[in-house]
Amino acid sequence: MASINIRSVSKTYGKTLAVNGIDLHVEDGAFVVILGPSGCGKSTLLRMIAGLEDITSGEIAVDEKVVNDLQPAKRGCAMVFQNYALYPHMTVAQNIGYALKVSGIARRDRDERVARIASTLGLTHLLDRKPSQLSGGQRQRVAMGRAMVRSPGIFLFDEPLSNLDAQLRIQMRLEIKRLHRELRTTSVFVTHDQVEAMTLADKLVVMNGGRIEQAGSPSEVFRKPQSRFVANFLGSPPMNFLPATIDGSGRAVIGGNLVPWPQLVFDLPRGTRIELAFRPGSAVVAPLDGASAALPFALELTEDLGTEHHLHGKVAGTAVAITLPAGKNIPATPFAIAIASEDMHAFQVEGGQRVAPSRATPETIMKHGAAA
Amino acid sequence: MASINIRSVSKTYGKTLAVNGIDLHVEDGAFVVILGPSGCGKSTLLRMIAGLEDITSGEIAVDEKVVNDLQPAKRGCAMVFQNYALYPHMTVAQNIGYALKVSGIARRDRDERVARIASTLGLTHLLDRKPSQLSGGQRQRVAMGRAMVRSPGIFLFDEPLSNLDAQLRIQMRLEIKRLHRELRTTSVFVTHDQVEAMTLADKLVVMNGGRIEQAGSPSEVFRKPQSRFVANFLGSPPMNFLPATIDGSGRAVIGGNLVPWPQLVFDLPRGTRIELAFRPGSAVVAPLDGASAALPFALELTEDLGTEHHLHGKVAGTAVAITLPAGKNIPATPFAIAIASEDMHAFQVEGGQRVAPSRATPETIMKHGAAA
Amino acid sequence: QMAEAITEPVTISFYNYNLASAGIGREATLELIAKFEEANPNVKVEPIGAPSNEVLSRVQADMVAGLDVDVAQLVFRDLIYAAEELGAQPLEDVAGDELAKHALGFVPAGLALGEVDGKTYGLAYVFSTPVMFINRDLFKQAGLDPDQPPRTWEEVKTAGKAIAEKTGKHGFFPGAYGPTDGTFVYQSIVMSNGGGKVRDGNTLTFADKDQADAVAMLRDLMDSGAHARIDVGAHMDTFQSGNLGMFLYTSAILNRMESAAQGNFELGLAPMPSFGEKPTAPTNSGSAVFMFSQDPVKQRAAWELMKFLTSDEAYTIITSKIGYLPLRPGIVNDERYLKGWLEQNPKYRANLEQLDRLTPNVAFGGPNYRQVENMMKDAMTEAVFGSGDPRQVLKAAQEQAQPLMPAN
Amino acid sequence: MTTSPNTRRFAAHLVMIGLSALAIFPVYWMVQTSFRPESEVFSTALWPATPTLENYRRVIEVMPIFGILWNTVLMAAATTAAQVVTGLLAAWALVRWRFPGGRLAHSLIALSWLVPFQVVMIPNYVLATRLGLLDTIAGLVVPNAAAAFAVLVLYNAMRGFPREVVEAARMDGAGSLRTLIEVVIPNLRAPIASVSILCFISAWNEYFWPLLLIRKIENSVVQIGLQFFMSQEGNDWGLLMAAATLASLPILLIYLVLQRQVVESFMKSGIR
Amino acid sequence: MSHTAIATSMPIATPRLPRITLRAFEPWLYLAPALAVLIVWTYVPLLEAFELSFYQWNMLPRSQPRYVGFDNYLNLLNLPDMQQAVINTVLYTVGLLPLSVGVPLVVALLTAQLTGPARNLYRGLIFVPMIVAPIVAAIVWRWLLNEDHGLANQWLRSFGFDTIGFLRDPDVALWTLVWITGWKLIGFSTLLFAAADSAINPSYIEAARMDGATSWQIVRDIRVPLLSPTILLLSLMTVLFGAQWSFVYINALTGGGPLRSTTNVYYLMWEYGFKTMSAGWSTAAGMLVFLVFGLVALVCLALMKKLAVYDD
Ligand SMILES: Nc1ncnc2c1ncn2[C@@H]1O[C@H](COP(=O)(O)OP(=O)(O)OP(=O)(O)O)[C@@H](O)[C@H]1O
Ligand SMILES: Nc1ncnc2c1ncn2[C@@H]1O[C@H](COP(=O)(O)OP(=O)(O)OP(=O)(O)O)[C@@H](O)[C@H]1O
Ligand SMILES: [Mg+2]
Ligand SMILES: [Mg+2]
Repeated sequence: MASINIRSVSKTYGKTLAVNGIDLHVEDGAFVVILGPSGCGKSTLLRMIAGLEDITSGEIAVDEKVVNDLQPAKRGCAMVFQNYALYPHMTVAQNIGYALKVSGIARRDRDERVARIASTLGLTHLLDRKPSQLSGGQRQRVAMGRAMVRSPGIFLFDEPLSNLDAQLRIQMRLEIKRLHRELRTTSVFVTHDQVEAMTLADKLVVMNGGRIEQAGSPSEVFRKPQSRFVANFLGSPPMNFLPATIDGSGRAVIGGNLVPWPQLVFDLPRGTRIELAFRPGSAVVAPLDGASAALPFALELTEDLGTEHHLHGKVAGTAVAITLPAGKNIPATPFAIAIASEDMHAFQVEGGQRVAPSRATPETIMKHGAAA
Repeated sequence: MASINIRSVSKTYGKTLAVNGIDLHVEDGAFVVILGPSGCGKSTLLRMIAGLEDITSGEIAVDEKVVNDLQPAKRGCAMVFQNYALYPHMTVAQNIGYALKVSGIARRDRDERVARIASTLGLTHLLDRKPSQLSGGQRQRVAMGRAMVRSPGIFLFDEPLSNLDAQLRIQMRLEIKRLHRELRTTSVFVTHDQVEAMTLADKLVVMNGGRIEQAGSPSEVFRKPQSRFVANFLGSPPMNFLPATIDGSGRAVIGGNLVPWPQLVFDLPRGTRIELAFRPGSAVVAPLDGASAALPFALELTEDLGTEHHLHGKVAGTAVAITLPAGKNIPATPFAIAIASEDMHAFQVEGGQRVAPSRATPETIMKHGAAA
Repeated sequence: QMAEAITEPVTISFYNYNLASAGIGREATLELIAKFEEANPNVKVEPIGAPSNEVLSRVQADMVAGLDVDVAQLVFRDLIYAAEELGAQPLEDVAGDELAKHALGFVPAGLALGEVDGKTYGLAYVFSTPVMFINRDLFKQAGLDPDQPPRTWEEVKTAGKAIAEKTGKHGFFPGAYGPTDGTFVYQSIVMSNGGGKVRDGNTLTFADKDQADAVAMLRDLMDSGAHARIDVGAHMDTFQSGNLGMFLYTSAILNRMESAAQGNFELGLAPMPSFGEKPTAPTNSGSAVFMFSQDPVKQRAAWELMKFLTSDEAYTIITSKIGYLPLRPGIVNDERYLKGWLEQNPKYRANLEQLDRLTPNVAFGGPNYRQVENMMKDAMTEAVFGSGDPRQVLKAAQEQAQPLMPAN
Repeated sequence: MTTSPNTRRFAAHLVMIGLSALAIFPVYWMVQTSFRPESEVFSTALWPATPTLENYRRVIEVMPIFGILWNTVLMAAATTAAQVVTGLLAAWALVRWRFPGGRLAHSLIALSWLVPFQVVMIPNYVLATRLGLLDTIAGLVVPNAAAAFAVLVLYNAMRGFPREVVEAARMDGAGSLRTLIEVVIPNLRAPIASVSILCFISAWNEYFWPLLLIRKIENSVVQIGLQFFMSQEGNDWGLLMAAATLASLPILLIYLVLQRQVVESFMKSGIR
Repeated sequence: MSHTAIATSMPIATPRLPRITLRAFEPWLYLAPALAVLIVWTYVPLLEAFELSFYQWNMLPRSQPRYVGFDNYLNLLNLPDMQQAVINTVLYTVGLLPLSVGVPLVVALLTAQLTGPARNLYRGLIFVPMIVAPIVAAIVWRWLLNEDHGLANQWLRSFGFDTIGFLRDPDVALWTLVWITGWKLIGFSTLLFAAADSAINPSYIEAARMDGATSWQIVRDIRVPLLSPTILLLSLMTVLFGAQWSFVYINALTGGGPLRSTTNVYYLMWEYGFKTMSAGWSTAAGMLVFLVFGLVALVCLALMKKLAVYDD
């Protein structure tokens, strides 16, 4: 186990700035997930930690020792690749044992350690197969085994589950979590799947365009996204964004006349354009009675997912999706939706930063009516 | 638009029986989704409908006309492939227009129709690009356009969304649904993603090992799975299965002594082994007070997905996952879970068929205690 | 001046093209070398075989590479180059009187064959002259008398036409064109028409009147149908397969023609045809041996080898086994040497007759001599096979090639 | 347009039978001529009237043909091995690293393909002589120990090899040479086989360089051996064909035995 | 699991500078064998050749090189046959393309629809010419094509046609050589095409079938365009090496004749340059060939990048 310190690390490929001044501390034994859209520099960052890619500027330290110029194998990292990158011509046992063979460990010792790892991962009966004779999940496990065999201080994962089907993905996700619990090896896990990110991370790092957008515990990132990007990126279906404008008293006005959250006051100049955002699951159905706190919802399409319904429609001309638990009946149209003000996020259109409203004085609330 | 009738169709590759006597009726204008695990014969069935694969036995009729020996293009089907199979050397316009060109339609007409399709799909500004210059979603749309251009009676989709990332997937799913709404073209859609299947299907067909396990409306299949396979396959996290044995009075006994649903009586011989199953979302937290209707839950691992929590643990030695809405606090261990008897499914271990319990007489209920 | 005698064992290299192909030429050459080594126990000969069109490059390459080249068998076209550029030793300087003594008994033109500017650089070794091979069966089929083969070009024309018309086979073909030939057949024909040569000093003269007329004559044969129009690279095959009536080519192939004819057709032999009453000028093909050694002892060894190779004994082997002409005509009627063999091979007499009129092959000088020769031969071929005026073609080529000759 | 698949298949068979016949007929002709006695050499019958082994007897008699074949096998095998090894190493350098000068090296290797052999022939001869390689098999191999063709093909094959697998080996601590030998090469069998076959064929058929370098018939290779039956003074057809048959036979036999593997290795090699 | 193994296997960091230089050096170590061979045996001679091409010299130590400027080049370019040779070179290339690209493409596409052993058998047989030594091929073909005793003409005669002077007739000889050259190549190209064809993703063809394309249309619109990288590669090779490939046969069979009809640049260079004893001529010829074909290669490569469709 080891800690990782990433200090102002950048990476350029020719003219492309793939990673742009990242600072990140990974504590000993932590499980850090790096989440971000395709091309945001996740893999590049991971590969710089691994030593597979030169660092253009900045430095990376493992256990406070700068490793910028150290060979990959000397950094005490092991890596699990997206497509597993198993050696196609070697058996499972040889795949797992290769690192040991390279480091000159005697055959007997090697076999023993491979057998131990294989039994941990339930691969014992597959040891003589070639990767091509394995299923996706089995390959994934072999890749894990290969990473584990040298008892590295750091595990690096580059989207290791993205080639698996849904069920296997859940299963392997749990397995990785279980293994981390047991081994407590510092892990950095790259993914663009937010469920994976949420469920695996001790610390979630959201990247975009080579930079870190937000880092924190998964629930913190999920519940308090610091930018529109993070807000939009986490959650499925994604958050709904309603364009709004600040009026003279600091309230957000939607579609010209709707002021659904009169109690929230933004400390922004009049006319500033912001977006109000809420998660599909935060909306509750409300009668369409013109109460200002409810937003009229024009239903267009319903999806039944078995466990819940997704309702797609429009609010003040903007496409909005809401989810309802499977038990509830879909209300007869037309209806409105209401969102608690705690569940409401706001972002500036310009720059996309989160803006926190202050609560209006009680009198104001009285004037406009009580919150749901 | 056309109807499809599949009668006792089988397909063997050498000795592999890929499709094993399938009967299926697809109504005019319906959207049928074929769902199943990898290798179950979905693609093979679809390709037989398309005419890309010979039919070993049985017959396929389109609009009551047997098409077994008809060339693919003569069957009035259009197909969207998993990797889109866009012709890499043609522009978007040429890709879409190729079918028209082949059928000898004059250039002017062709261009016009291509332009129309392109505008429907929002591809107008991309018409001169090559597929390699398109993003995943754009490629998907071009593939759709290519399928639409001949106004076929039937659309066939072979996992058309599986190469897209999560957000794009949702978006394209909605687009396909919208298009189907507009065009009402009979569609057969193959996938192994159950969310896609649930949300798109008018009729959901679950396949396994070359056979149809169950066909029906999505909610019917989801809520009343006819076999353990279907039950396990639909839903994420998947259903939980608790091994149980029938006791002398037809009740299911779990772990030797738990009888959580005393009011359900199975018409099965004593000692029959069954599995009781429930969805993770159907469980509610109950105090661990020894009431027979609640199952003691040994929590092992919690996953916070933001919108909900997944709790993984053990019930009577069997791994079980339950989901709790994000709002609820995770109870302090130890606790129990309770599942309403309506949410409970039962399957025979032997063969995996669904078994329906009869409700016990009121006296019996009295004797054992009330249901939750 | 070379050493007087060889007292220590010495090894000399001998570049030879007869060694480069299987068969009698190689066997006879190896026999000669063995006999020489037997007679000169202190001299060891290291034979190096290279095909005849490669042997000069090999010699040059080895010189560039710093290897010792002692004796080399080179074709006559390379004579001047060998003397002027490669540094062949003038034998008069090296061997002094011994040369003249050794030359006694040579055919009159013998030493002259290897002379450049009055000095002997190459000692004529194996050589032959053009003779006319005759397919007697075709003659008979065409109603001609094979015992009266054509003696003049006029007669060749008549006979050739007769064969072509009556038998549907080909009449006459000279091995004067194409990739496998030197220019000696061509030069023979040209010089037979009044003695004009292809060059005069460093001035090219192959387009002069007599010379051009000779070529025009061939063209006339061609136009009349007497001259075959065949693949010039396969003329020997055509004759061997019995499809050609008259074939003018080196006597060195006599052996091969004989064995090919066996069981297929009857082979005849005649001297090369003449222009009317003008005497023919049979030109030598084949090679001379050159000495390149610098070291006096090696020079002596080389000289001994060269002497041996051109001795009575050697020519007996060379003529009877390989079929080349004997440079020493005396041995022909000598019981100890060739008399017996000639009685068994009377055909060979046609070849011997030409020895008296032997005319040296004309080589070109200067660094670009090969290019000049190429141009000349291409022009001649085009003059015969092409459709343009032969004289014009030759003239144009001569003008093109002249600048490549050394300045006078 | 309306031809059924069966008619088309039939037509394909017809065309292919014709082309195959055209492809092998000259080889057949060579072989059958080698069985003709001299008097029959120019007959156009499809099979000799009186087949004889005389030509073979003579070839073996006048030339150490088996020694020569052995030399050729040795030379071709060594050349192939050298070209494949240098090719693998160079290709690996170009695939594994991006480094200043890499593109230059790549172009230098590719361009060398265009240098006519005749330009470098004499300097090479001089050098070979200085190095004592004259008249040796080694002399035939050394100057041909690297071939642009081999490097380029192997480069392309390696580029198609998943980068992650190579990186996995790096993570496992394998050095670059070890990675090449233990990870990359075992997975490049098909392209290596294809390249080897082509290198072997071209080495086997090499003519100009041995012609210059080899002096003694015992040290010779088959292509030069063939020259032995050709001269200004006519060709010995029967012997030549017998020798040519003997010269082609080993490689032809190897090919016939391995034909399927050869074809397959090409199909899998990704030489495209 | 113990972590001591890792801890102990982590070495003390070695000083920074030497490691960097060593690493920068590493690829060169791998390139060294190939580059050394090529530099020693190709490029050094080539540079020497470049210098020599401005001299008149026969390389013998006893004679002095004489500087002649561009004379050697001019002499070569002014050769009487140069124009013909250039035209012929183009003809060879044009003539070879159908054999090195066209026929193999057709054969590969035809055999693709055959299955089982027949396909491999055909592909195998058609490869045989590739392994026949060029000199043997030349001899046997000369024989088969001879007007008097050749089988081809005998067959022509027996079917009542006129004989053809395959190597004798100036109008035909070049095409005969083209055929012999191409005959050796068909099998190789066929294998390459077959390999490329089998690598085409079948879903393109299925998509075209769904679009209603006939098999001919699929060939024309889908398979051939997708084979364009191979087509272009083989065309490039033909353009660059066609002259060299045919050289052996010109040299062995016609010597550029009849009437210069079969000479090409490469042969002409050989005839007047390499074969002669003058280092100036031969090196100038070599430089000319190298430079001209080098330029052609660059142009072709640029063209290829533009035209080829890569499916990735
Ligand atoms: N070898 C390279 N050469 C040039 N650019 C590169 C290279 N590798 C990555 N890039 C660029 O760097 C940026 C970041 O790439 P990176 O692979 O780190 O993204 P990622 O976040 O891992 O994406 P994905 O989710 O698709 O794997 C991208 O714009 C990419 O195009
Ligand atoms: N061309 C073929 N030759 C032999 N077997 C085949 C072929 N195509 C499919 N199969 C076999 O037929 C069975 C069904 O394959 P099919 O492609 O229909 O599965 P699928 O349900 O589409 O799977 P996936 O979700 O992986 O696409 C599999 O066992 C497969 O191995
Ligand atoms: Mg990545
Ligand atoms: Mg499929």
